[in-house]
Amino acid sequence: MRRIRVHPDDFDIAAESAALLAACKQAGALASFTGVVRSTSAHPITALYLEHYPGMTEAALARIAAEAESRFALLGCTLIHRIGTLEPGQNIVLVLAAAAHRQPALDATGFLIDFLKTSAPFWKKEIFPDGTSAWVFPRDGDAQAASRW
Amino acid sequence: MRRIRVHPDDFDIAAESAALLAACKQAGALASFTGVVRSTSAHPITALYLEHYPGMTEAALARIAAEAESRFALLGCTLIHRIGTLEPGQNIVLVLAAAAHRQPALDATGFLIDFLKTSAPFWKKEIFPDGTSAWVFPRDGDAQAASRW
Amino acid sequence: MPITILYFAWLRERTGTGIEQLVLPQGVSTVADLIVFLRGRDAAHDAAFASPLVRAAVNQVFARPQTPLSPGDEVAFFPPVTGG
Amino acid sequence: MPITILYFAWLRERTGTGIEQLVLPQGVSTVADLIVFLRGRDAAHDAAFASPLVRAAVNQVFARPQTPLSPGDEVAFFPPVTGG
Repeated sequence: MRRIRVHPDDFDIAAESAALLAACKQAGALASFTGVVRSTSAHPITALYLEHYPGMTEAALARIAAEAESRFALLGCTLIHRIGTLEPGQNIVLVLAAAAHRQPALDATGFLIDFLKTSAPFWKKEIFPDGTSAWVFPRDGDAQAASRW
Repeated sequence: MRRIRVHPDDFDIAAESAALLAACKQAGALASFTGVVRSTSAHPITALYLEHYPGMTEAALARIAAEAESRFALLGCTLIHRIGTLEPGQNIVLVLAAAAHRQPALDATGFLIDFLKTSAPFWKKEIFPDGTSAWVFPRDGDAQAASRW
Repeated sequence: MPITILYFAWLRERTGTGIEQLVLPQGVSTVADLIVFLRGRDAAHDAAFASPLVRAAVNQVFARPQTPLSPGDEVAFFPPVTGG
Repeated sequence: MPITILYFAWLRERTGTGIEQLVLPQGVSTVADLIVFLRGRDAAHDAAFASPLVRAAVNQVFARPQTPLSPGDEVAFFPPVTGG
């Protein structure tokens, strides 16, 4: 059971959790990761613009999900990534992983978000309070996090 | 921000996620673990009965949350555990952890569920299709999982 | 000294007791002493405490056999926890 | 040979192009060759591809400089990805 979606609309983690569990009757564990637009006093932004490569994105997410399925005792997973202009506090990405027991669900969730960040063609641009903007530069830690697996 | 609850009623992961994020304005990452009543063809059950030690449970969960706050760069966490009689597919436990970035949120979620399983006074009894029942025996892996931290 | 004793899960079922208040005789001053005392009370308690899996808490904190008891303590007996 | 080229993020902004279809001259047979060819077309492309951060995909799979090109390929250029 693999659910992959890329769209501007928000997602409902309760509805997505229920849908994944309904499709994975033997699941005893569901882990999730939600990424949220962050604006801090040290680095204030008014919006985040998310662009992607239609077609390649879905293929890349399917490859990442297949890799997680091959590595962990997963019953199913959900990957949802929003695109377009988002405001601070809004959801960006949802990863859900269902398994019989907690460790594969937790491990797969970490794996999926690490690889999504390094292997799926999304690009973020930050819009600042003065109206200027800048494309986000990858964090060094992202490649390191993905290389652990 | 620490939200701890023990009650028979179900929880809504979307409402809990929104409440935690609303209280953690600097959060960029929210991780969760949901435990679900599991019935399999190899080990069918009709219900799970959950008993706890009122008072000590809340104190134990507060200690576990405080330990997670001291170990990880957590902005907040939520621990909800249901008690009473639950059916297969129903939620048992919810752990939410909010942080600025993904790694502390994911690590704290794993830590919280591992310690909840070994350090909070809950007991599970399985009810079988023939009407008999048996108290659940701890899995060896649970103490091992908690000892990793 | 007066104490309150709570039993959970199969300790509650096997002793047939959820909560009781007792006045302990002289010499019963630790969790281990209390278990010996309780086992001597009746066959149900003796059978319940025969398991090596019995765990205890004193005043809602996990305790060991040598944990000392004080007047007014709340002592709980239960099997290994299985939440989550 | 005919190919389609896509540009994303600041590659799109700096080249002023989102998508274009080109017929490549003889000798342009790898991703690296294509970058050299594109940089020679105008100052905007030259500036965009001057960054060491340019990444590429061929037919929606991440590619390397030496990845060969075939007629009808879809080639994309973009900065390092920053999703999630």
